Amino acid sequence: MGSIPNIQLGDYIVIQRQKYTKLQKFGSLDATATLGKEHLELKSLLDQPYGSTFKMCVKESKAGKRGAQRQHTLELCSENELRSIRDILNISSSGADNRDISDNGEAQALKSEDIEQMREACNESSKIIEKLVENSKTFHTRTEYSQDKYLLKKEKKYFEFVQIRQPSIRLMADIFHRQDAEKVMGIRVDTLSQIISYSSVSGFGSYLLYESGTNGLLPAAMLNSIGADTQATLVHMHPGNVPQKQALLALKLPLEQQQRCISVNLYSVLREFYQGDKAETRSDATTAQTEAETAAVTASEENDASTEEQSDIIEPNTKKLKLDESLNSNNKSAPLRWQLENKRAAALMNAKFDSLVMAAKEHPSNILQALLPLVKPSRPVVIFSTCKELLHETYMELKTTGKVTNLHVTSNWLRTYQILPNRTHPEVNMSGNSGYLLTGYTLK
Amino acid sequence: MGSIPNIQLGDYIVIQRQKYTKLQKFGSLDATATLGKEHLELKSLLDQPYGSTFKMCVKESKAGKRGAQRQHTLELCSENELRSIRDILNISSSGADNRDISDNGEAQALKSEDIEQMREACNESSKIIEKLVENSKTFHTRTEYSQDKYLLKKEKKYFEFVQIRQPSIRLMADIFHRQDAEKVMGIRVDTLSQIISYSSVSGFGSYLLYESGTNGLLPAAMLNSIGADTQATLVHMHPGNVPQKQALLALKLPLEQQQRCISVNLYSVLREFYQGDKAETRSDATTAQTEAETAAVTASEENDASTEEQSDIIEPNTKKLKLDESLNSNNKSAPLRWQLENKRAAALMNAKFDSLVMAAKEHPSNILQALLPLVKPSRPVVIFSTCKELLHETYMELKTTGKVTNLHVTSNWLRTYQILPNRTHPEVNMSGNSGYLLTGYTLK
Amino acid sequence: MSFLKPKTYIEQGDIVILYLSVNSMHAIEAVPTIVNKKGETISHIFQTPYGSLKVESIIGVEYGSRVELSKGWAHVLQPNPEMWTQTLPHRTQIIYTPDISMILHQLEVRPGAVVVESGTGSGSLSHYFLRALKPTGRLHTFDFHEARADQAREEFRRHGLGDFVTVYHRDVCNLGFSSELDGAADAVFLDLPAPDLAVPHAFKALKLSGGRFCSFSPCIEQSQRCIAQLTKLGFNEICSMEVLQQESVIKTRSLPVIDLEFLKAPKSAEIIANEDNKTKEPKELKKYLTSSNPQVLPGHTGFLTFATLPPNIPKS
Amino acid sequence: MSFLKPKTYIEQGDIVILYLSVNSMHAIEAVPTIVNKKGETISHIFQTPYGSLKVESIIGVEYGSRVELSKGWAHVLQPNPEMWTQTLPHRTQIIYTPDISMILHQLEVRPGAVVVESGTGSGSLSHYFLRALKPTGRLHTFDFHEARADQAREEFRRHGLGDFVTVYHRDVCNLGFSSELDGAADAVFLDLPAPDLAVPHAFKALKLSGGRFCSFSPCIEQSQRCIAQLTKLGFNEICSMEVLQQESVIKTRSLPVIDLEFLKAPKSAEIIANEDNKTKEPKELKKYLTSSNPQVLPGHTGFLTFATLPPNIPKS
Repeated sequence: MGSIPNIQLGDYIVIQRQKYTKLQKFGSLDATATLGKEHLELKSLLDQPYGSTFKMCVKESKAGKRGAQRQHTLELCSENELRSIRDILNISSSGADNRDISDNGEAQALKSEDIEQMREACNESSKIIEKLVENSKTFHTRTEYSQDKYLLKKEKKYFEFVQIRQPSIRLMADIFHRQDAEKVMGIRVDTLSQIISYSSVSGFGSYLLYESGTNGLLPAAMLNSIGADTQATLVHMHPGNVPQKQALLALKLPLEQQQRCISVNLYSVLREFYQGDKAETRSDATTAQTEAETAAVTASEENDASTEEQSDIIEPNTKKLKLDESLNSNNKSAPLRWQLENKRAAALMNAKFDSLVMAAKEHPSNILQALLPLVKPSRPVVIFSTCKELLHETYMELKTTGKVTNLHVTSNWLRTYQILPNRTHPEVNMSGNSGYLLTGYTLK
Repeated sequence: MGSIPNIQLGDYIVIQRQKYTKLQKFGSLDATATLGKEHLELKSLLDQPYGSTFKMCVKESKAGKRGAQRQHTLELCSENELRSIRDILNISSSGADNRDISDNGEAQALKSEDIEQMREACNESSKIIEKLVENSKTFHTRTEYSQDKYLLKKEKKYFEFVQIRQPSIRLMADIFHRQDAEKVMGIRVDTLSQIISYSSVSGFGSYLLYESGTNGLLPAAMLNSIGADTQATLVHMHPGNVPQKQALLALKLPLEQQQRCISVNLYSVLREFYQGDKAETRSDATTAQTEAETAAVTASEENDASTEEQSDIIEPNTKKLKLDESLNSNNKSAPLRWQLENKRAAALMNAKFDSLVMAAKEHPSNILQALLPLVKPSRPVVIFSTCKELLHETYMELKTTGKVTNLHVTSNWLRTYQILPNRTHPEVNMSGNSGYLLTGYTLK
Repeated sequence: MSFLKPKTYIEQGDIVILYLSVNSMHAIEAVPTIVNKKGETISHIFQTPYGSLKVESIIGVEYGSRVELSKGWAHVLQPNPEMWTQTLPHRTQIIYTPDISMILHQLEVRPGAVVVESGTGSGSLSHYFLRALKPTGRLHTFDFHEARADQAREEFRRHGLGDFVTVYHRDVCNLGFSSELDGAADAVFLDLPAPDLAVPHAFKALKLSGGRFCSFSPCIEQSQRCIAQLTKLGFNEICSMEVLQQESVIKTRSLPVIDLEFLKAPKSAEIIANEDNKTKEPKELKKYLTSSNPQVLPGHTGFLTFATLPPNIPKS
Repeated sequence: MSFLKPKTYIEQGDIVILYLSVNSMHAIEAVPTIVNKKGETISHIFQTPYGSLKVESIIGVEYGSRVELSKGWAHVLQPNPEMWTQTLPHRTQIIYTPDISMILHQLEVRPGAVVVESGTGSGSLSHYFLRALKPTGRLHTFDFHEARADQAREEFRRHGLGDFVTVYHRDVCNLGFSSELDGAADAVFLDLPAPDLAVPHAFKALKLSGGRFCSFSPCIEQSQRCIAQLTKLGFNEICSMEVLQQESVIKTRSLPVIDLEFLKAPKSAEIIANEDNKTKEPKELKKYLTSSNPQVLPGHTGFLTFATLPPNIPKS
């Protein structure tokens, strides 16, 4: 923390344009990113510090079905260009209300073709906005509020700067939830933050996570809280073929920290844990197709990430290991990587965990029954579900057994505010679902 | 509307002291009202206009188990006395923050005995507050915010004015919900207001209500919306012995309006409706103990109002009618009042209703099945329940039958705000349950 | 005329709600012909995603009936203020049923009440006021936008509500409500960018016997200034609130339940043989009746500020 | 020492949570004797509604165990910041887990982070910061109230957290954070009556490579002034929010289901005869697993305002 790292090949980067953010892999110098109709060539990012702002410069424009598709290069920005659009335009005269405005669609004197032409000709978006303002018959008679709404609408369309930021849990939680909340099981920022709190995950201890698919966000958030150069470990169980790891990889954590996250298939590791060498003997003795693969293929139905994404998110050193594995697997006696990971996980399972976090698409009850005995007494249990009815049943079951105390089922309201002079109010729309958390502490 | 009526014997009145309000019957000149430890003699209210403020004057003080029980007379207030406590005290100097205050319980130099003595001696509460302020070591070093909290606490204890107001649906909905939400089935003000909207109840039409006990609030609110000197009618079905009518009586509506609310027992009126003369013949033919009474007695288990309250809330003209009835019942052939009401209701049931409102403690499903055929097509159905699980089932049933369209299940957040200079924020506590509404429109 | 009272059959000139689905409702006028842009009188045909409706065919039909469209069907419902707020032509931002219900309740509007409203806007709230106060009360509604006032007046007439309402074109912040209304109102409602400017006029319009006041504002600063003005003029029972309605999304969901017990025992050779074919890990689906919030909820509509003008406050 | 890391057995000097029920948890110090008000050393006995606990008896016991009280039993749990916020001695208003969790997330606190906090208050939030940043980060926490600062410093030491925190007694609004902290912080948190006065000091304390800022304020005007100041100094990503946690009350309820069908048919003489004895209207009870909100919910705790100081903003 402190010094600003430079953007490197292989990094995941966050591209920010106005308030829009996107996670992107900077895989090669030829890589491009797509923002709506704009394609950005990323090569000029190389070795620039994170946090830098770049100007999108039109390189070519192809007619597409729905308007022009534009290719852009990116150019590191000067300080001057960073000043806000409002400063440049210096708008001041506002009408007191909107009484004289009739909304007949003729308020803007510029035709859309004109605007599009301007768009091609001008290299500074602020100029375009200035022209639009000049040509709007109603702009100066509108109230400041409408002016702002108007500017915002225009800015959004024409603003052409992007900032490149280093991925963090905070930025990724926002991006994932906004782009497709289902891919992170609907875990909203407030809920994610509370999972971290209630699970007590920190730089000391051994933690157990079961999740059926959050694009890597949940293991990444826990490993982030475990920290670099600490002793803590995370066993990350998943039902799928390959663990979803995008968020984990995007964090670019030190190798020693990455290795303290042990990702294992739920079925496979439980068999390892219950049956140990027996299981292995059997699997050695029978077909070379391992049970883990069988389990993985079936369970992967649960897995939302597409195959393409999955191949994308395999980290370089994993690839290398895979290669090693396939070499090894010719040499039939050496254990495969997943077997080694299962053994590491089983050792931690035998020593028991300092907390259990579950985010299951399945009914949590049976999974909890299998994992709860692996948790030490006086330790937190945190179960997330989007379906409160399932948590209610699980709550009642736990209450009956008496193995977990201080049981609570909670959800949240997250209300964001617009705070502007004379225009302060809660945002007009709010997210409806935080998901639900069932929390408690194990007893001896 | 317009001229201010005077307080009369037999009226229900709303007594307001600071922000506390209470519904009280002014049944006789000897009537007293109890506010905490204070007993107020009401006789001086007679013939004073509603909205007047009265001073509580200590008449005698009896030692009780938990401090003194005080008897007060009420004295009509002068304009001067009405000025706010803050104006009188004119407090201005505030500390910037609370840094120098240590909360060791010794900030108030006056002992509680002193305060109690003062309370007996002084006849103006503002004097007491003034003394308390003088003797508080920390008061002037506290921030304005704490000062307000302090004053509020003191004011609450010592303020001695009461205002007498005329009961309205708005005031009663507040009182009932605050005092015992269960007695109005947890129907909160926002939900009550929406029941009125969604049911379309107004000065035209014929309305059907089933409720299993809201102290009369729901029929009163509907009859209030039906209005005086209109044509509309309300059939009010209840499962109990006697309908809960307190709120209805408190409104003191004109007789013609009161008579357009026909309160009938659910079982008894349905039998009348289905079987008509047959039922009657039978009941005539068998024992004199009528089936309505049987039904009523059993169903009254649902009825929360105590017997005492019930006798209290029987309106004078009902009592007279009861007398007539008992005279009539000697003369075996004349129908009883409840039989006449059943016949009036059955006639309206045959003509069908312009909307149906239900607020049931029972599962709404079977009751809805019995009442839905009594509603015309293209008319609203509004079902209230505190238990959303019941409404979900009912929703699914209605969706399956296709008899009701535009189905919605809704609930509300009601957030109140403190808006004060530099101290604006939502209130720290909010009511958790609005209850749930299932709404839709009947189809042909 | 379909807003006056409950009615059974569709008459010519009625506004009718054509109900296609929860998200598709349309207010149409039950007239056999309309005049097109070229000034020609043509048959009134209403287009829907389920095909067209010859509007003439619904005249005389019972409300609540199913009507056939060329590629499907719909229901015809009698409009009321709730459906009207969902289908009316928006001339301004409008207020919706949850806020409106609270406004009517807090303003204690009932038949016979005299209500003053500013601005009229799209007439969404006005329709509610009119339902609540007719047939014996009166609504006085003001808008500073002349075209809007004219449109509203015409609309109320066509809806059968003209007898209970007066529509004014007037800038009430500067000019106040007309002096004929001094001391005439039981309740005053403001939806204005600067409600504080109109509070003294509301004060004058309310009856000497007192009355209720409401202001609806999107921003907290408007409420703050409004309350300062109300306090100054002696209003009491001042309180501000928000009402946020949440819909429950109810559905039956099939959710996976997995079994892990079998992992405790070694597989028998038999099972292993089967597994090589296509056995899956044990998993079943169980049905649940579930409810959840929609993805996006209304987070804010406006602050409702209510106040009481006590009786006998001297007005000058 | 029980806050440093997960541990298995209660050692002398540990803070232990005596868990009686959801609404009754107590933090007690596992020491065999205490000094009473008269200065005498006496056996440490803790009184509960279920009888007394001889505290000496729990030393050496495994966390999570059940312990016997003279008239019942309880469980002993290892404390963590969540339990601590529910049991700590309140010296000030405190912030609770839902807000705190959002603060930690938005401030991106993780092991190694350097965090500046003002005021320390009762140390509720400080315990969370310390859990998140130890063992490689550092918390600098400020309070203008000397006794509170001293108490907090002593508490952190006894909790085994002394190595990761510096507690300052200082009025940061007027004096700023000490100059040794210039450019040292990854994140700054303010819970002050006038946060805008401390924003310039937060600006100085944050690293040149940028950092995150949070202010917690009960009133909207504090947030408004804070944001004005943040904007002036070049902070971006400014956003304000509230987090309100709702608990679900889950229980099995028996609800009445009534039958009305029987009313359609005349009673047979037989049934009538029975009824005269004691037959009731048909009614059965059905069990439902229900959830509801508690009667009273937290309606407001405070406004959380977050902002980013971008990298390389010149500091003077």
